[in-house]
Amino acid sequence: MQEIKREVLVNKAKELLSDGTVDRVLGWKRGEFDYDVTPGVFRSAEELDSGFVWGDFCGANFSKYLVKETAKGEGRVLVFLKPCDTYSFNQLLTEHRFDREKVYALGVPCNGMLDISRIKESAEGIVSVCEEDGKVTADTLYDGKKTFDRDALLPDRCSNCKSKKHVAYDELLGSDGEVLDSGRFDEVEKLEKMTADERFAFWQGELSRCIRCNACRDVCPACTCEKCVFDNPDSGVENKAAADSFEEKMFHIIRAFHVAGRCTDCGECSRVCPQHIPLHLLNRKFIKDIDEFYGEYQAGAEVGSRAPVVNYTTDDIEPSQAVERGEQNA
Amino acid sequence: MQVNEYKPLIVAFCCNWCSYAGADLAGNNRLNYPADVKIIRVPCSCRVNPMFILRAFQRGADGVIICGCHPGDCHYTSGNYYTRRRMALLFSMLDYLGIERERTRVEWVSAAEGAKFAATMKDFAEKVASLGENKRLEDLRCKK
Amino acid sequence: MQRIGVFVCHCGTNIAGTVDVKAVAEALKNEPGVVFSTDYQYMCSQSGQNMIKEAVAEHRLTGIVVCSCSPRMHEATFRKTAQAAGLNPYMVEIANIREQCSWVHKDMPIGTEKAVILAKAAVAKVNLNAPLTPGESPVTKRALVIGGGIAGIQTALDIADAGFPVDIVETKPTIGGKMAQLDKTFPTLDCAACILTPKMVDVAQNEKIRIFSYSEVTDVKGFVGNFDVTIKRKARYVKEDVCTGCGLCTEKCPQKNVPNEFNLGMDNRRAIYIPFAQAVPKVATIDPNYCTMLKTGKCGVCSKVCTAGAIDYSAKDEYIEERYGAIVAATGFNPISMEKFDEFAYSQSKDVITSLELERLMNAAGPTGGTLLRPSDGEHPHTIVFVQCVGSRCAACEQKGKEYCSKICCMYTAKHAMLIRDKYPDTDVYVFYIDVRTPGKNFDEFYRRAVEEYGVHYIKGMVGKVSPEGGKLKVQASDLIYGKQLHIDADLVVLAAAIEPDKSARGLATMLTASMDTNDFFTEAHPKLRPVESPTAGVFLSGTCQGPKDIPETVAQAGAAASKVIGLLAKDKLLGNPCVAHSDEMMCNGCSTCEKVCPYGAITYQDKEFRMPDRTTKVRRIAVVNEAVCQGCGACTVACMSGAMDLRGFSSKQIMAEVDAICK
Amino acid sequence: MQNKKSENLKEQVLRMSGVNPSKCMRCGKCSGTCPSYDEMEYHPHQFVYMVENGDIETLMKSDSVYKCLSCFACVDRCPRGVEPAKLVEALRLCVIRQKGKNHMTADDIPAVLDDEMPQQALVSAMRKYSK
Repeated sequence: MQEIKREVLVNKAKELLSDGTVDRVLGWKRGEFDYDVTPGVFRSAEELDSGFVWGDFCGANFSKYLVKETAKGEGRVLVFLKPCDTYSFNQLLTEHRFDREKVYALGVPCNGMLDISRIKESAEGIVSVCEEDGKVTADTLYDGKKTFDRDALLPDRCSNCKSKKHVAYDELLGSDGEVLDSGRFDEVEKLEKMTADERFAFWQGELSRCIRCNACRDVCPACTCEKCVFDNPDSGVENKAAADSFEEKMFHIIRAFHVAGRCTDCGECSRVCPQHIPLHLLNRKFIKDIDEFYGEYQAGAEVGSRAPVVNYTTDDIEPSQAVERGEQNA
Repeated sequence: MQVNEYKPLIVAFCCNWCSYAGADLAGNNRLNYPADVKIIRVPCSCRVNPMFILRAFQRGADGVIICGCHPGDCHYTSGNYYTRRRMALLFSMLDYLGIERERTRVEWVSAAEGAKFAATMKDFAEKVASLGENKRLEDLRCKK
Repeated sequence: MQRIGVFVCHCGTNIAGTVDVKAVAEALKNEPGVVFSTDYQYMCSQSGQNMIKEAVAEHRLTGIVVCSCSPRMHEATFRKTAQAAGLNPYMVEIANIREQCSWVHKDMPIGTEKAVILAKAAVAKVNLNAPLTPGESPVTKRALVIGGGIAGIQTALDIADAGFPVDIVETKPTIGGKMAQLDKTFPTLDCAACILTPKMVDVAQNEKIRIFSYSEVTDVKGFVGNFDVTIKRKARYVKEDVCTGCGLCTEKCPQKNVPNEFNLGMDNRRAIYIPFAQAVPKVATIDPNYCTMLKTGKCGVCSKVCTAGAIDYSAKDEYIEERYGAIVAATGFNPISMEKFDEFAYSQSKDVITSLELERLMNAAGPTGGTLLRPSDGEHPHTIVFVQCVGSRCAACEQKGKEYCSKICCMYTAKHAMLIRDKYPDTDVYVFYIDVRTPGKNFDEFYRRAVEEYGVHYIKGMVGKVSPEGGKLKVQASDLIYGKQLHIDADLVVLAAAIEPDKSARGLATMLTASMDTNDFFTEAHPKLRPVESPTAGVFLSGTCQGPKDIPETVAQAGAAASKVIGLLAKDKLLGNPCVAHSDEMMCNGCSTCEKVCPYGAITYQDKEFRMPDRTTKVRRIAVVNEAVCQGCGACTVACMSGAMDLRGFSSKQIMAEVDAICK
Repeated sequence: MQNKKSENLKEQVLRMSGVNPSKCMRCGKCSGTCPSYDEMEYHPHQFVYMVENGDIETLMKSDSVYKCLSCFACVDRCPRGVEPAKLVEALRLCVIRQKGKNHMTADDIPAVLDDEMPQQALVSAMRKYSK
């Protein structure tokens, strides 16, 4: 259950719509099923009442939508931002990707959004999902009622939530949280401790399942290029479907490299990946390396901060040492 | 010499001001190093894009080495500092994906270090040859 | 598709010796885009270049690949040839099949195979070349000389003589450098001050030259023709334009025991001082580490005594920004430290001195007023031993000595020996040498005069040990020709210390992006053909900062550096480097990642209107590269995620084409 | 003047000592600093020169090889890092490795003994002078 109720969000949205501060609201609405929540735009109170959804499946990060929304040149848009979304909000602002005046940001506290694929692993044909005091029960067609412990359904990004603190908002609904020190690098360390062959086998297994649907790129708030190198025939690396295992690796290595130092670890890429490839482990590896080699850095913590990849000191470590560093825990 | 002695294919990106001049000096001094190393001249080591490195591996290279000026000597003041950070992260990621470490390398060679250039190339070629063919980053369609 | 001509050079036997040039030309014939492929004895010769011109006309070539020596040697030659043949000079690529192929691979088949691959890579690159025209950048008609020794002075005078304004930045309170500390100079034995001070006065009186003494360069930005330099004028606590240099304050100052670095600490000076009488600018300077007024606020004698009222205790360091077209490094040298040479007991006995300290002892303005006395007891020395090559030609360990020969010690030791024997005939002078190196005009005759006319004992052999005992210095040395071990009781031992570049040179080199060798001497663009230029355009080298040399060579090189500077400043505009970055408007996100990595600040942003497909206009923020400022390093092209930023002449597609050609 | 025998003798000395005599620039500092220069028939700079020229037998016959006190002053002060003392050590090994050729045997000691002789000198002598 989310700490803040749906009515609070809807009333606030209606209020801002009516007094003209905003002319449209970016919120969540019901997709195919209850748990299938997708972003939607609401322009009037009626639409809000009928369509607006707020619950345990509102995982979408709206920051990236603002790039296109604010370019539409209409009035201001109201957007609900969970704590981890606010970091992407700031990172996009640092890169001048949207006009801050065109946005009215409402900070919404969040205590973790559920990962439906974890329910689907053991329950077929889910009809509805409801929750009382920490227990989630899914009513299904074939397997009857299945109850789960809420924490077991949290995706990695929420169980290892890095910060409940809102770093950007015009107005905050509910209380602000704190930056948490989460075990988000444990998984990366586990991989690093494997031998090279094991790591190669692990990633070969994972990446070979990639169908290059580009969902991870299209949802990533750091991937907002006008034209991506992989779509641009002139770039020399242009490819649609990966015709060889090399191209799968190439796509994911280059994408991770392009967002290195800019990725706020919001976990959207893993959330939307239809093949459930743990893409966040790639980005986290870069974040872990950057923290270790060049000092703690959280992308999007404040607007205008200089990412480590576009910075240097005269006594950085040598690339050979960077790899040896892996030796200790390999 | 064995009949089908495996010969590694090595691409070396050399920065125009220091390491390319170091390579020339190695030539002037007639210092021998394996012919498998082919040099591409770039204005500065910071011009080398990770895409070029992966492209070389895709096309069948077995080792890629990036040579630049010693930190502090860069003709463009800060070029090699950026190379150092980019390649530190890239090499760490490649290692994370299980690619052999000795296939990629960054080396600082000044225009006066012809001997060091030849020795580095010889050492790198031997290490790559000992690893054998690049199986983990190869594109089967580009196989010779 | 381009129409490319491939020209494979034999370079006599340099290439043809280990690469089958005919086979290379043959192999390139059926490369895509190649319409003409031939080989010739010497492509860089006049006839070779004519061959290119004819081929361009005959085969209507649009691109040229020359497989020859390094592009650093003849790229310019073949670009001019292409231009003469009516082609854009940047449609030429060089395959380096000499330094990086024929000279380093002895075996013919391997060398040939590699040459073919390198040639194919060059062809692949030319296929994607586009005609480029170099941009122009203005030239600031003002030169900066860093270092005020004889090198800096001579360079500045020659530049000013050509009518260009020059600024000299000198860290010490006066210009003059090491030469001002010398007594006489070889080989003519005329007094250093007599030939130096007139030049210093010329500098002072020349209205084209500005002297920033007691100052240092703290930051250099920009590039040839447009260097933005920040100069820090250290607080002198004396107003330069008011002080008349009368020296009254230097007599009255109560703080008497400050080690005088001009006399290498052999005597003392006051807290407010003028280094030597002929100092230029003749202005006092207060030493903040010793002046009681500045440290405790209780004194102020100099301001009371000063009739001109030039003292200003509240002075602060001042920073000046200035723009220059050319910079000359003339940072000079220092003798190396003698601490590590315990075998000569330099730190145990005051009577073991370096040659520079001997110069001060023999100098009339020196601590002993010119009479040679032992620093320990002020007695007249009867037996003097000179030890050559102390720290020079020493490859044992870097911390102790230098591997190179310092070049000037043999001559100045002969000078010292001759002067001492001439002034004090009763002294015995021994010089222990490995070999005496006195090349050049009148040098060896000078050394022979020391031996034959003045009876200096030159002994081939090295001093093994000097042990101070009872006021005397027991020198133990080997005499290789006599085959004896000599034991001499000397009154004075003079070490001919090796010389090394000034410590400030390393920091300056980083600021100027000029490169240095392992001994911290500036690296010249080419040791034989361009000795006074640094590889960085617009930066020139004058004097010992480039390597050990004596005063005649320094003055000659200073004049050479000045002529290069004049050649540069005489131009109104400079042809820039056309291989600069440019951004593709349609793909640029305006995310200013590239701006952060640009070392020259060549990238700015503007909001531009774009017509979108649905007939609406949209304002987008895009990057704009100032092509006159960009130097073409390429850092931005990799920082740019979408690949909007690309480098002309080294575009991503071209480099990938080379990679493909190599790996095929 | 280099015949087959002296050729491999020289090669043996160089391998044992690890010294490269061609680095010597003939400055004579080793002899200049050698405390027992006067007792020696051939001096440190001559050791290096003679080994370089392969004239090993004369050195092995001469007594000066045993005059070296191994004080290593020459090694410490040689500007080219030639390490003459190591050559002396190698020459001594060549001498005692010959059949039956000990510079001094145990029973010669009492004759030479005097009470000020430090114990250490005796031990090092025995180590250096006999198999």
